[in-house]
Amino acid sequence: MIPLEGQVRIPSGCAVSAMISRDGRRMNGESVIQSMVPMHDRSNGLGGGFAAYGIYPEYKDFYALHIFFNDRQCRSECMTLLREYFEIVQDEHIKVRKIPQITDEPIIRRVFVSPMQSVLRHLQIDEKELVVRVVNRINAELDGSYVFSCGKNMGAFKAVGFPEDVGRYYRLEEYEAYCWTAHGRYPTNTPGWWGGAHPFCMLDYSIVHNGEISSYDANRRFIEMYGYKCTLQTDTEVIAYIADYLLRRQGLTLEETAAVIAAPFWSTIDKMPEAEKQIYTYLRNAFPSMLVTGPFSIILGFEGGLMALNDRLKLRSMVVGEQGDMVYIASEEAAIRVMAPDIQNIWSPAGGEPVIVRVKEGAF
Amino acid sequence: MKRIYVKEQWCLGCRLCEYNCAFANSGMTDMAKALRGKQIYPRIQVETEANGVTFAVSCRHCNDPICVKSCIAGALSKKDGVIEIDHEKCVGCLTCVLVCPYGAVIEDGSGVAQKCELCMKNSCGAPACVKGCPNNAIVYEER
Amino acid sequence: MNFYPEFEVVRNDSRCIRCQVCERQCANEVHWYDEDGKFMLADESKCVNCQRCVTLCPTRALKIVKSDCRLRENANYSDQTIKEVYRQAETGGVLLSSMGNPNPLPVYWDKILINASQVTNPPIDPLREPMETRVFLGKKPERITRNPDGILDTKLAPQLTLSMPVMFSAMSYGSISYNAHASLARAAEALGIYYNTGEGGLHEDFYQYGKNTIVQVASGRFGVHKDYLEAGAAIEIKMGQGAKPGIGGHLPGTKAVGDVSKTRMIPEGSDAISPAPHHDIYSIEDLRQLVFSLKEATEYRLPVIVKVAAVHNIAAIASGIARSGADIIAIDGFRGGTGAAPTRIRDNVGIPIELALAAVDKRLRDEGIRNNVSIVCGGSVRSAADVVKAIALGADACYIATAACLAMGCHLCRSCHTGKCNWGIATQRPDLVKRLNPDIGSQRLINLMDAWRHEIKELMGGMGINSIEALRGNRLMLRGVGLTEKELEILGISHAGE
Amino acid sequence: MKKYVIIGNGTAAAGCIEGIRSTDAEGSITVISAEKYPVYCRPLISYYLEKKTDLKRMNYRADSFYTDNHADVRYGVSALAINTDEKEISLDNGETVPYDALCVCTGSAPFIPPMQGLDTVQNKFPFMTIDDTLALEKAVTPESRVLIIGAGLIGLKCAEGLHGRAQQITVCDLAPRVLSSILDDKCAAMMQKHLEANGIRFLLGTSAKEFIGNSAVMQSGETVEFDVLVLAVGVRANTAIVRNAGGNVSRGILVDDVCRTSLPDVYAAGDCTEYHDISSNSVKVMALMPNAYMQGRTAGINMAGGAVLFDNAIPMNSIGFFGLHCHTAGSQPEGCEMYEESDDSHIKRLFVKDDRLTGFMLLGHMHRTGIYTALIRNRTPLSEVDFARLKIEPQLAAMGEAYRNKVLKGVV
Repeated sequence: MIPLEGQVRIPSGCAVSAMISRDGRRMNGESVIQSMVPMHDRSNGLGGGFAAYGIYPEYKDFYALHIFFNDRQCRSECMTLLREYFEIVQDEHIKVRKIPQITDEPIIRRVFVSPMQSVLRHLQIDEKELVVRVVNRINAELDGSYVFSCGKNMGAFKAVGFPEDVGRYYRLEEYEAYCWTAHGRYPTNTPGWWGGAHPFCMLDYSIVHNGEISSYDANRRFIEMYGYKCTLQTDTEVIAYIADYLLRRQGLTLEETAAVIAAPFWSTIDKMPEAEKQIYTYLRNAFPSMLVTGPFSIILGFEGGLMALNDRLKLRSMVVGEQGDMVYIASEEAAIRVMAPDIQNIWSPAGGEPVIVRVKEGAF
Repeated sequence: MKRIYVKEQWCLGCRLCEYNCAFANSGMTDMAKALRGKQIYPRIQVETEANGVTFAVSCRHCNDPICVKSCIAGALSKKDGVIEIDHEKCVGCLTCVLVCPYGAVIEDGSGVAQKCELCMKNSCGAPACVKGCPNNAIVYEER
Repeated sequence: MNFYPEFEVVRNDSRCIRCQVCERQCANEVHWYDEDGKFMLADESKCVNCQRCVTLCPTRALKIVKSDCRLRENANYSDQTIKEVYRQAETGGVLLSSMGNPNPLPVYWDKILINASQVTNPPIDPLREPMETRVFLGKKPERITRNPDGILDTKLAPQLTLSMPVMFSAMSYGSISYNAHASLARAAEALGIYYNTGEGGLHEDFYQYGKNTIVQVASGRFGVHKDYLEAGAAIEIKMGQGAKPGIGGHLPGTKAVGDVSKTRMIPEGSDAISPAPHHDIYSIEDLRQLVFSLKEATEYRLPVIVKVAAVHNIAAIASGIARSGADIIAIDGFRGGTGAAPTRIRDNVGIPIELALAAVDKRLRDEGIRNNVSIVCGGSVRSAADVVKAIALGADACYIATAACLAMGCHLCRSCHTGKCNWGIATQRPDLVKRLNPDIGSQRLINLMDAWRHEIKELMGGMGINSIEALRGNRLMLRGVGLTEKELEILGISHAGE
Repeated sequence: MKKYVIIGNGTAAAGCIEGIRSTDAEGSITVISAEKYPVYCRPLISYYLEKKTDLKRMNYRADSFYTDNHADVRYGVSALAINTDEKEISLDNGETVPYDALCVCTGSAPFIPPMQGLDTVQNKFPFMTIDDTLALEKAVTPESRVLIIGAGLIGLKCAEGLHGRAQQITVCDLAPRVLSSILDDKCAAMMQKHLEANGIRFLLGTSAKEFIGNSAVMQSGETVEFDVLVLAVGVRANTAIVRNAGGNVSRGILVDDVCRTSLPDVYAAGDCTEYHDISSNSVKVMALMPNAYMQGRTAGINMAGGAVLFDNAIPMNSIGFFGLHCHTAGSQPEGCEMYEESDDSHIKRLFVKDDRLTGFMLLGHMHRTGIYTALIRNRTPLSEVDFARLKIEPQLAAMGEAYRNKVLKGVV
């Protein structure tokens, strides 16, 4: 019997793609869906997905939970739990387009919630922490319910299938986002599961990832000390938790986070000017278990921007293109050329060198 | 030039150097065959101090070698820093033995003088005593 | 009662050239030359099979073989067991032995296999790509802090920086020789790692290696004074030792000679007896007090290591230590070596380091305090593969001593307690001590560590890991073979094929 | 360019050439060689007879020695006189050779005391040179009875060399023992016994009173019949050329510790000289090959403007007969103490005075004796070494750590 996701570690190869407008212009999903077409062979039909930022301006103050339910029973269990902690602002179907390429879909719901102040006071935590805890609990404990997106004014859309079909299925051409990330999956150890597709999200962080990290269990066993449960046993999941831990819980900057996850080699650090050297040495010394090794290219989306990062040896391809206020990132240049046929400025960032793109303050 | 020096601090007095020397200069390929049942006349000799300190002595390859000056046959000469003995010319008068202040020229058991030639003339390639010393008490180096 | 000797000296007379090197080199006076017969003789009853003569015999005329003269076979009462009974019947004494437990108890390292990358991610070639083995030991910050200008405050609790995750563990000056210490100190300095003074103080000649020295404070407090504490890079409180958990140490007066007695600050010739417990530590809170008094004494400049033997409730003990203010926990498994230990204790007390390490790492993670301390494991780490497995199980670094002794020439004859080490390691006899030239000893240690570092890099590269921290606790890289469910559970690894 | 002239072509001359060239690569060197052979060492002639060497191997230096050193050798001519005013020497072929610096290396010549009837002896030979040796070799047949006058170094080496070539060898000497100049009674007796065991016959304390053809009438009255007579009574330093030029001469040409004679720019070296023996603190002729070379070299360096001293000369001899070796060095001054050990095959006698080793005689066991020689030469105070151990065996281990460190840890 082939084990289900979450029971075994699942390595996978993949395709990633992203586009972002620094001016905060909102664009529909057509272009990013198209960008996955030339990278069709980087996926195997066992998972595709997108994350979109700025898509719920009217609900921007609420956490948008995207949830898969196996059945109504699961849904009602889950909703009961949610009501213990949140006001339910809106609870709706995510509209989909039935196409033959996507089948066996679960119940897919979108729930806008607002944390109850009394709960926050009682637990002495902030609202983000509450969202994390509740989502972790649902995903770990409620069989048949899976929250796959829980940020504000953003959302993930994913399914078993090729990414271009998934995009079509979710009618992404109808959403407008200032930042899109996309993912096509080529897992080698799973029959494919909707929840296991990328992006992997936590709050407004979303991760699409191409690679198979060799540090997985070191990262996992470490991050689990801090309340995270790596239920999916995927690289994406653990990287997302690390990013959440470093960015949100430790308050590191994106650059500092990149310096932990894809730390410069000692040989590089040792040659840095003293002040810089101290910081990089500190980061590697203080967070050694969050160094990620093995091949990866990730795109970390967050409210107001994204960060693309390659492993320190650049064992996976990733190219970046820039045109006007737009920045494009993809596993292959071909994908960028679909999004921006006339683009001139295309480069391949070095291993471990983060590409951070921020939308103009106030534009999102 | 490189010479053999002894570090008495590390000399164990095991005398392996003497046997390695005798073997290296025996012209044979098997040590047991070369030395078994034979009196050896090594060109390096281990001495023992009254307090137990041991050290090996071999030719110092002096800058101003009195053995060369004293050889009646012109058999001893210094070439490229190495004091060599030409066994063809040596008549066995042992004047060199009489003059060497370090006792480093010795008779080979058959009446002919012999001395350390840094294993340059045998198949060893590098001084056998140095190679075989188990405790680096004999070194071959520039000083 | 007389026994036929345990070993036989086999001399190939057709190869013996009567050079008498064997005779000169045997401190046990096994060999001698018979002037009349012009041959070599041997008293095999004195032979401990240290192989010194075999190694130095220039014609390979010698070998030492185990005698096949045996008592009647008995699977229950082995030859060894019966002879021990005889010996005790004769002497009424506790049996003494040295080095590590030689019994055929499970070696878990050998039942753990390491992963390698194939297809889905690439192995990394350490000859072509950087492969990092630098390790920091010490407490990690719970929270980062920033200076008013927003720049990261990079101040950390005191750390040890290792070029590779291996250190030389505690062997006291006294139990081993001056030259052995010199070799270890010099090698540690050259390698950018640390060696450990053990409970014998620090010879004044070795203060110069202070930045690569861990100074130990053990129950006898021998050689401990302010300068000593301040001389090292870290202080280790020795609570126990894998080879003899639950008991103290005993350096016989015959070894407490000259500089040894001076360094230990005890009268010459007097037995140095370390008590079983620290008499100021009868509980975990007492340990905390000692940790902090040592930190106070050294102005919080140095990390404090607490070394404990791997015993049954090691996980709970480690948890206590991790909360005691200690920066590093050193766990010593039951196969660890010693200069002298009661045989029964060496062979029967304590648990394997692999299980102890796995249990401790898991416990500290479960409690969320793994970052409070680094874990160093010792007690028979024999190779680079053992190191890699230990790191993957969760250790930050390994302590090695037996392997270091082997590098310096030890042949594991397990006779250290006699003080007549023919290899110049576990002895204070000047004629024997000089047999270990630190030029050679340190170089061999450096070579060994270089070799292990290369191997660690190869193994890491195979796994697609290019920095040692990504290996630490990465148990997915391990699989067990021939282990029970329970053993796998404790080790936290899957069985091969899973 | 300086003009160097060397009279003589023995080892002192060779030393002089090498000494000059170590200091001055330019100057011209002229060597006046009475003998027709390139430099060889005279003691080798007995080894020639023994066939331990041959004329080719007897060459002291390589064939290219003179050309390598740019030395012009005039073979077969002798110097007659030194003209110190003109700074030139005159040769027996009528030439004169100018010099800036001159070294007299004239060596020694056999001393033959007047003996009645010597002129009636057909086959009589001195034993000094190659030519003497070749002539002697030709004269001796397996049937020859050889009488050697003189049981000193030359006579006995000659006896050893002829051993096996002649039917009978008899050695006579006026002295009551063999090797009287270097050995005392006890050592001489052992050596004599060994020589006798090898077939050499001795008539000691007596010499030939008169020769009548092939028979010698000894002072003891005995008559010795012989076919070949070798005259090895002794040698005399060849000093005439210096004496005639007004230089100071005693039994040898007097030289100082840079080998200068009393004549300006005239040096002398080798067997023709007389110089200071530090072991006895006296001036004497020490006709010894090692000293000759060292003097020659010293002279050469000083002639060429260098400055080295040869100020630690001692008499010493290494000699052996039929496998029994003998090493002697230094002297036995009045009132010295003797340390002795001996058995059937060896004798060791060490002479000590004023906390110094002044001399030794060793027979039989020649192991590392140079360590003793150095003690004499360096005038090492015995209180600073472990002489009790040194007496038993020459060894650096008894010389103290400081000395050992100096000679074994550094360049010497």
